[in-house]
Amino acid sequence: MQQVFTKAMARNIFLGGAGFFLIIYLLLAYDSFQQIPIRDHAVNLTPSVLRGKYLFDTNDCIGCHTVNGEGAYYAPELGNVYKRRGPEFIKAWIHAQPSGAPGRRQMPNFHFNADQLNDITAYLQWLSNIDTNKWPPNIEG
Amino acid sequence: MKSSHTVLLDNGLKHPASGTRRATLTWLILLGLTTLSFRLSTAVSGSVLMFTVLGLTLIKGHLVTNEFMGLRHVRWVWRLVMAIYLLSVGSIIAFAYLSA
Amino acid sequence: MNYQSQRVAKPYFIAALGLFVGQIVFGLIAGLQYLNGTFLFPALPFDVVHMSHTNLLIVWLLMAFMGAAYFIVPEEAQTELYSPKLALITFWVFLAAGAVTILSYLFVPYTQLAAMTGNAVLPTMGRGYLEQPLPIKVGIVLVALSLLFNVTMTLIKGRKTSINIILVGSLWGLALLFLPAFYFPQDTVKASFGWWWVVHGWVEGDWELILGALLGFILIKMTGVDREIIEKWIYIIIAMTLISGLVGIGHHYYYTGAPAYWIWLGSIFSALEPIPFMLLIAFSFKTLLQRRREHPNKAAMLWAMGTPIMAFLGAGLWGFMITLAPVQYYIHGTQFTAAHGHLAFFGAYAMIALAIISYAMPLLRGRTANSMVAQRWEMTGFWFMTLSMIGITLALTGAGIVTLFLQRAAEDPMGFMQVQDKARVFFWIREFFGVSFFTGLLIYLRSFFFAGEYEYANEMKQALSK
Amino acid sequence: MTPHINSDTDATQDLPGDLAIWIFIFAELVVFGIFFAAYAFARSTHVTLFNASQLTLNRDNGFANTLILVTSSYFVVRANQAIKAGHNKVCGHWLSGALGLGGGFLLLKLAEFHQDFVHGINLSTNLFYMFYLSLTFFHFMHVIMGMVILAVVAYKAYTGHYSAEHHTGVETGGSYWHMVDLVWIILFALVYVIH
Repeated sequence: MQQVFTKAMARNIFLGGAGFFLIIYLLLAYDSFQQIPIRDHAVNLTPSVLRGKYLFDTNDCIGCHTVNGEGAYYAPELGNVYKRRGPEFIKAWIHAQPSGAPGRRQMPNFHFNADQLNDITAYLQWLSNIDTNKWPPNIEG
Repeated sequence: MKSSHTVLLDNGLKHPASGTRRATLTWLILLGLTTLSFRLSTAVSGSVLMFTVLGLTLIKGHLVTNEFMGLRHVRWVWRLVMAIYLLSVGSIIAFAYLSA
Repeated sequence: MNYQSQRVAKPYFIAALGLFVGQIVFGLIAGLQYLNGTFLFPALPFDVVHMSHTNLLIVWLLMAFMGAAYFIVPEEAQTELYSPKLALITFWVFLAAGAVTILSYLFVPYTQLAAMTGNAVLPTMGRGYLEQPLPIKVGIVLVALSLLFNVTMTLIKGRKTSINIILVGSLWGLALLFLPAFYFPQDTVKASFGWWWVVHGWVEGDWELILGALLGFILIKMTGVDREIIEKWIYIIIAMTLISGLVGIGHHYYYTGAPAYWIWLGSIFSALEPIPFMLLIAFSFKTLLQRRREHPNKAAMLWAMGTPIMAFLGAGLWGFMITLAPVQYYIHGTQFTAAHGHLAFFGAYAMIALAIISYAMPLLRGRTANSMVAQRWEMTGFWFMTLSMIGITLALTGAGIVTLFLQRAAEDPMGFMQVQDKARVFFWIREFFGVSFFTGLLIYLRSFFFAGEYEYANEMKQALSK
Repeated sequence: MTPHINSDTDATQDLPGDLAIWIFIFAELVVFGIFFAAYAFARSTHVTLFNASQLTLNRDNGFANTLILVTSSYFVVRANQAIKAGHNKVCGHWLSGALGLGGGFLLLKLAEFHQDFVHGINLSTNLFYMFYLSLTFFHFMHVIMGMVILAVVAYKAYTGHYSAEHHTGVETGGSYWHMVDLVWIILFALVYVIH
């Protein structure tokens, strides 16, 4: 039996299996990219949202927070924060950081002006409307 | 390994016709069972349909693995593995349908 | 060591261990910041510590993999490395790039770093593991190209064993899979979808191929078991890795805005992902039992046998625990993921890196194996680090369970920070095991500072006199 | 080389063909098995949706395809018997026949996929179609893979690579093809018939 089960055969199974499932994955990924703009209503990616996203990325927000569960687990989920807190609370909160409360986790002050705060909030609003298959289970994220 | 080929060869040479006849019979039974399942799908429904068709499918699966794949000739462990596979898939499906 | 040019592996291994120390230090700081949020704030905000911790992990593992490639490829190809000089230059470039990256994280605010490095032209920054500024990302590609050129040329002119083909092939895969790091679309869901090509593609795909090649090499060398058998097993194992792992990427797509069918497809295929790790354990122990010689480097054997077990626990078991969609619905983005990440990264990749270092370093220093004293220190370090990592994993799992019951699956869910307060005791346990891990690392490093090599006659005499 | 005389009582042989293909076959069967179980359990929570969507399937097409695959499997058995009797050409003919039937299967299935496409049905239409499309497409890919293997085997048969003594290749390719058939038999019953 050992002689029949050759290394060449094992290699062919590796190459065949890998190629086969790569094709399957690529087809699925193609289909996903057709669906995603509908599920996340990409039409609403306004210039303000995109400016907000740029601020979000270049201040490394996911270095502490999560967005739809992805990022670091040091600070609350932001995918649904717009629905949890509302725009005014968010702006006031970002503006008031850091709290300086002893021992409590601190968020830096990013020195955003009023326009930038609006952009960030617009981005968070856009995030909160993505169809995430009903995740998170509740508003607390 | 060579010896096992010889066995099959001996077998084939001894009764060349019987092997063919057996395969043809299996094939005809498979065609018949498939037609039966297909006809049943409009005739009956519910758990009667589910159990009959599932039963027929398991018989078909047994025929394909035993006769076509040639598990009839091999060590019983492999037949057991295949039988366990077919039975577990069948019973999981039956269980899921009944729990609906 | 049979070829002079294998020597270039040495600086890679030393630098890898140095960066490893750095990674653990940042890990300890991050762990403390979980307990005392004002610790080192605002000088070192959590996100900076966090990205230093994860980036150092990636860099030291890559350092070790590259060192391993420079060590293994010539030996397997039975020829000198194509260009040892290029390998050495590449080393210094890579080390400098790594150092510049970490220093810029520490001393330049992230926004300013983005502005300074042309992020506005081609945005790539602000994603987990891929926080590096654009020039650094380009540098990583160049370093990878230099490595690929060197090892591929060596492979072409030498013997083409399966181990070598898999190793060089997976290094190509590693470089290709880094390219999506430059793809950062404005649509966040698409961006996250593509981000996993790098992260899942590396950690649950390509790196498992590297792991297979390194483990195969070590076992061939140390057990004397027939190469044909070992290489056949490695092929089957990595075949199962890709068969389950390619569509298994779907377990990252459940709740991030990707289509709903990934919930089923991802669950079905990622449920198979522990299989290659089970095969890895079966293969390693089968090989160990069939060994034809007793290699004097017991420490390297310990690392090599520990890897499949810990990889199975971390990647296989802890991964399976969180992979099915209905379960992940409640624990997605909690400390469960961190627990799995810690044990999987350590068990699969840190340990295989330490295994190849343990096997190769004595040879690079002109010994078959280290003296028994040094090996005893090293093996003590092994047990300290491994058990501590299990402790860290259990503590983080505990913190995840708190989140599960108080925040995710609660009738009256508590807010994030309240829940974090309730989980404090687990963060204390994590920090405790973090310190013990660091102790283990120091014990491990101590083993490098013993002179002398393993002397068979001497060891036998001592053993008999007892 | 001890010749065993009576093979009907001699049930101690190894699996026909290359063992590696059997590892692969069992792995594939497990994947499909999990897929079938997932279908069945998904259905149990969406019975009305599944029953309604099932009615839109082209059941005649599925029936015809089952007959086609079963017959092609039979052809492969005949090819095996032919090579064991040393008839390379006959073996090649049976395999070509099986390949032709495989092609017929693909055509019918493509027609079905085309209908779905025309009606705007895709993976995201509903849970039933998600399963129907991914299961049948996954199987479709296996048919293609099986046909590639059969084509290589047929070519080797025509060029005289096999003999009555050495024909592991025919058994290996055949075993994979029977697996593709087996999976379809269960799939047909589960997705097209039982409701």
